[in-house]
Amino acid sequence: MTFVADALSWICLLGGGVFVVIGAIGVIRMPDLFTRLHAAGITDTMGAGFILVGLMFQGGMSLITAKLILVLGFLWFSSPVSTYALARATLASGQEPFWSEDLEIPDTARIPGMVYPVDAMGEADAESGEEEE
Amino acid sequence: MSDQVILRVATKIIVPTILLYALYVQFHGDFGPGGGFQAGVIFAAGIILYSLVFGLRRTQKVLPSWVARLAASTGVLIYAGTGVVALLKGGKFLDYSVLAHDPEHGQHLGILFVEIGVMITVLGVMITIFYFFAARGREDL
Amino acid sequence: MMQHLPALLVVVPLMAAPVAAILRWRRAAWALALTVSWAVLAMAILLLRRVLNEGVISYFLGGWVAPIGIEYRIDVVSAWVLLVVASIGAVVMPYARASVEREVEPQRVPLLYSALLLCLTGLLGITVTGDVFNLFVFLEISSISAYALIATGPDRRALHAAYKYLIMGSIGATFIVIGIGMMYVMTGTLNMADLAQRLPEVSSRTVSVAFAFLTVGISLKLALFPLHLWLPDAYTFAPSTVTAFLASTATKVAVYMLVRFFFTIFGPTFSLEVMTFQWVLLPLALIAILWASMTAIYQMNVKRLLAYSSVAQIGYMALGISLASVPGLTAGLLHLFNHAIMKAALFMSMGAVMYQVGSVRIEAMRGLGRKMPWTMAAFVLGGLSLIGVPATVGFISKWYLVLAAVEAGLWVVAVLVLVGSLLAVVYIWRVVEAAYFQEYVGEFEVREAPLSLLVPIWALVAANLYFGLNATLTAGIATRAAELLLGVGS
Amino acid sequence: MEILVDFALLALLAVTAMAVVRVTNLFAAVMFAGIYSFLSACLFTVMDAVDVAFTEAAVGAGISTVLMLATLALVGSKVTTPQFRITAMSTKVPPRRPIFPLFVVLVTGGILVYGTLDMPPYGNPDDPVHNHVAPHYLEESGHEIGVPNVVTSVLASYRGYDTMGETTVVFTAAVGVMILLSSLRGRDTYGQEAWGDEKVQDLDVGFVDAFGEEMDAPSPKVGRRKKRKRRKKGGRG
Amino acid sequence: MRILGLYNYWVFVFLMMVGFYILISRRNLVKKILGLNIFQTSVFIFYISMGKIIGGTAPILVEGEGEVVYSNPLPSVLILTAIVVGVSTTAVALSLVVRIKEAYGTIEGDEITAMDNEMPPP
Repeated sequence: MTFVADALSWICLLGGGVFVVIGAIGVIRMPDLFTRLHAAGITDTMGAGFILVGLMFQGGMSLITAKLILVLGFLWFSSPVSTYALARATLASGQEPFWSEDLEIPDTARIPGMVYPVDAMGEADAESGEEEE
Repeated sequence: MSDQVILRVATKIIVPTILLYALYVQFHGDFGPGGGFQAGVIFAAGIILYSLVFGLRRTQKVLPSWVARLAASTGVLIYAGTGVVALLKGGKFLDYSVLAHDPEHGQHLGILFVEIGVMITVLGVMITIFYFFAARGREDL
Repeated sequence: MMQHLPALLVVVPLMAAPVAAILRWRRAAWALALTVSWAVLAMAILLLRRVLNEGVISYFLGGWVAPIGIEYRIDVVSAWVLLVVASIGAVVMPYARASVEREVEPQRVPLLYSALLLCLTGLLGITVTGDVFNLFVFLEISSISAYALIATGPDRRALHAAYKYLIMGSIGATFIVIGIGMMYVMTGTLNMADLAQRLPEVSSRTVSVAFAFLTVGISLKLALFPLHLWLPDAYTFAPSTVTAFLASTATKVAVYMLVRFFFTIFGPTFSLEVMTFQWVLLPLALIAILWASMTAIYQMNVKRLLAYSSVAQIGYMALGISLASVPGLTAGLLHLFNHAIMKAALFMSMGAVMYQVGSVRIEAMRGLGRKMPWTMAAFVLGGLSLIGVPATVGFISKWYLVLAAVEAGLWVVAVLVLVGSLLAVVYIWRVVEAAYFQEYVGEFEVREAPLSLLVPIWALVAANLYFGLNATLTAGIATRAAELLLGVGS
Repeated sequence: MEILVDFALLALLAVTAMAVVRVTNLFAAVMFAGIYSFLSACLFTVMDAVDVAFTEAAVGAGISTVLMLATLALVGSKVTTPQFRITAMSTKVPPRRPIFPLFVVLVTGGILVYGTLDMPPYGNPDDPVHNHVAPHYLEESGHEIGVPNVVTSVLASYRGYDTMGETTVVFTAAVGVMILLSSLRGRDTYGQEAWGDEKVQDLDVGFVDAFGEEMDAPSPKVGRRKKRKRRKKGGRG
Repeated sequence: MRILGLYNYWVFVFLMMVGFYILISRRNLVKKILGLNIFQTSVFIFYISMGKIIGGTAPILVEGEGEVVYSNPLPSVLILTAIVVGVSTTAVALSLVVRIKEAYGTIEGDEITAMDNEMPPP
């Protein structure tokens, strides 16, 4: 039983590690902030999630596991919210997603009173939105 | 930023959790890591989060600036007051052993009061400092 | 209650500070600060009497015996410095009300009194404590409140001066922490007496480095010659009350720290024979005296002039310490008291000029000798003391200093001390010349400063003259303190 | 195993510190400083100082960073190297090579390394640090104080006076910030007359409302408005 | 072996000096404060490393588990205090920076010095 738990725990830990590395590579390789956020999201949810589950196997049925579950819940709750806030702040600061010619911002997601350069952009100068930062 | 539904709902759920956690840290300090200082900082962080999302004006309705200032002063007075009480009861300054019938119980009581004093000061100070920084940039607040 | 005096001395101003901070009414905050500062003075006098009669007082905070807990340890040296700090605090507070109302924005005034009380707390705490880390904590209380106090000055340059002081002071504090850490890693204790006992056994390169870091850190706080750069700006742009208070207490307490670390903790043998610090301190002190006095001559702002003169006077104290003999150390400790009362009187009379005229530039002094006779007379008497004219306290400390130098066979040093006095004549004369030998040219009618400013100034001037004529009390205590530090006699 | 974690953290710390030196954008520098604090908190955990780790994570990476960001929101986070400056004053400032600071740092670092040569090796239980005062705390606090966390019992009882000093330092910081930021906004008092008497008199509102709103709001506008409102209610006390 | 036991300290010295270098070489006021923070944090790491015993655990007493080696609690206590002192200094320094920005319009130390020198003396 302990062997199984240990094996499972190590699989989870290593899997979590792999996800963290993938996230890190993504953050470096992706072209702009929004795609990077997408890559970074995987470290928060999958990476940290797997690592915490792996640690729960190590902890067994104890108070530690209960605390880890709380941590996991808190992480899954707060990290998407912070990602969302970050993306929105970036959008509000005037930075646009990479492939802006395909983007249509739905009315519900618009910040009232803000001017979106995408709206003004015609087909001709849509290419100019494609800039590395 | 208060028109953002996701942030608002998330904050409403997270802030009470943070405040509860601060109290847990405060009273669990005897058995694990934690104590008045950390608890005060976490409590202040909760309030700061609330004011980042809902704005300073609404936060100050919940926790007015003068309350924070008063808290900052009160905490120091509680701490030093514990010492003075010990002194009046015949011990040295901050000697908690004389606070209760047996020394160990007295020490527990003393540490409890002292940690509460630290927490109140720290949360008051951190919130005050944040209020002053945040209000500096605004003309309307 | 008597046995709890060491703790109460620090705790009373500490508890008054938060109360002053929440008071709305400026006068109430002032009244509180005044009461507390006088109570502190009374306690300091009682403590000094007790120390003189009974010897070292030891107080274990929290009832934990040192080195397990924190100890308050008051010997003659700390009681002496305690008296200096407490008496300056007691004189500055009544002066503060009028001066602060003129120079500081009204909504900040209660906070300013709170910060003054905190600064007082910190300085007293440094002086009485027998634990090196506790010393650091109280050092930071006094420093942080001093930064804020300096920044309340009316000129915008006060902000920059406070920032520079903050950076220098924090470097100093961090160096002190490193030094304390290295002492701790070698001995495992933080108690001063315990350290003094255990350090000789582990004397090594680490202890030498700890000594070096502590010296540099304290010198930054002390504004010893090459590290004094923050001082002139800070003292020039701070409100007059704050300048008077800090100039006559903060650097004095830093001198006390230096003495405490050199002689009590590391011990004269280590400091003098292993580290030979006197050959570093002596040239620096001499350069400080000569260079700062000469710079003072070229200043057009009297507060700045006095600030440079402070750097020079710190040089005198450092010189006395570096001679490391009983007369030398006596001179240093005596000058600590004497300089405090004369510099406070000088800065406070400049504060009175600021109150009535609104400027302390030398041009603004023109004709003030007749317009503000009492203020300027106090300034002249303080200045004479700074020069070291007989019948003032300045003479007494210079006398001991020259004696000590001659005794050590350092004739050059004795001559240079006298040269420093001559330079002081020049810079004081510039102010006197403007005040008494030129006509008042301003447009406004200038009156004498109000009594609430004059009485504290003249109290200090009277002390100046009294202890200049009758030095048996002060010199006696200073000699006892010096003997205690060097471990000879009594 | 532990030593590997140690190495990794130390390397990350060094890299982060160098990043703070190199980065020119203040916002990025603040973020790196926050990361530095967080990494050092991890290192504290490895070194068994959990309380310190907790505090460092909450303070260094939390509150400090928040305050820094609040400051940057007020002062801007533009590039700091002289050649990119745009203010009129920059032409008057001669460029300076950081030779002297480098020299000071090298000397200080050299002295420190020299000082470590005689220090007892890391983590050895025979060091004097572990054998003089600390054993008393570990052995006696169980029955003298009865709190399992020795750090808490030392902090709050054995060295409780230090902690009182610490609380006072925090309070001092609040007083300092209030003094500095309660001044009226943007007022450059240089060249102005000292405060006139009538202004001083005006703010002498009664003793009873000791915690009025006027002091809460650092900006002058609200204060005046609220005060008027209170006067209307007749609540001057 | 003796030298190997000290490598930790040297890394801490390096970190301290990086912070110290930022503190004294940069002219941006906020950057200086960041340097001060890094300097102080490195000193804290140095302190904590003094209290560590290899193979020890955190000093939280456990009932009845035989012989447990605890690391030294005293450096932790000292550093808890020092961290608080550090954040207090930072807060005051930052509020000074805010005021300086309002009064001078810049936060570059050398520009402020130049402006100071241009102003008529007080």
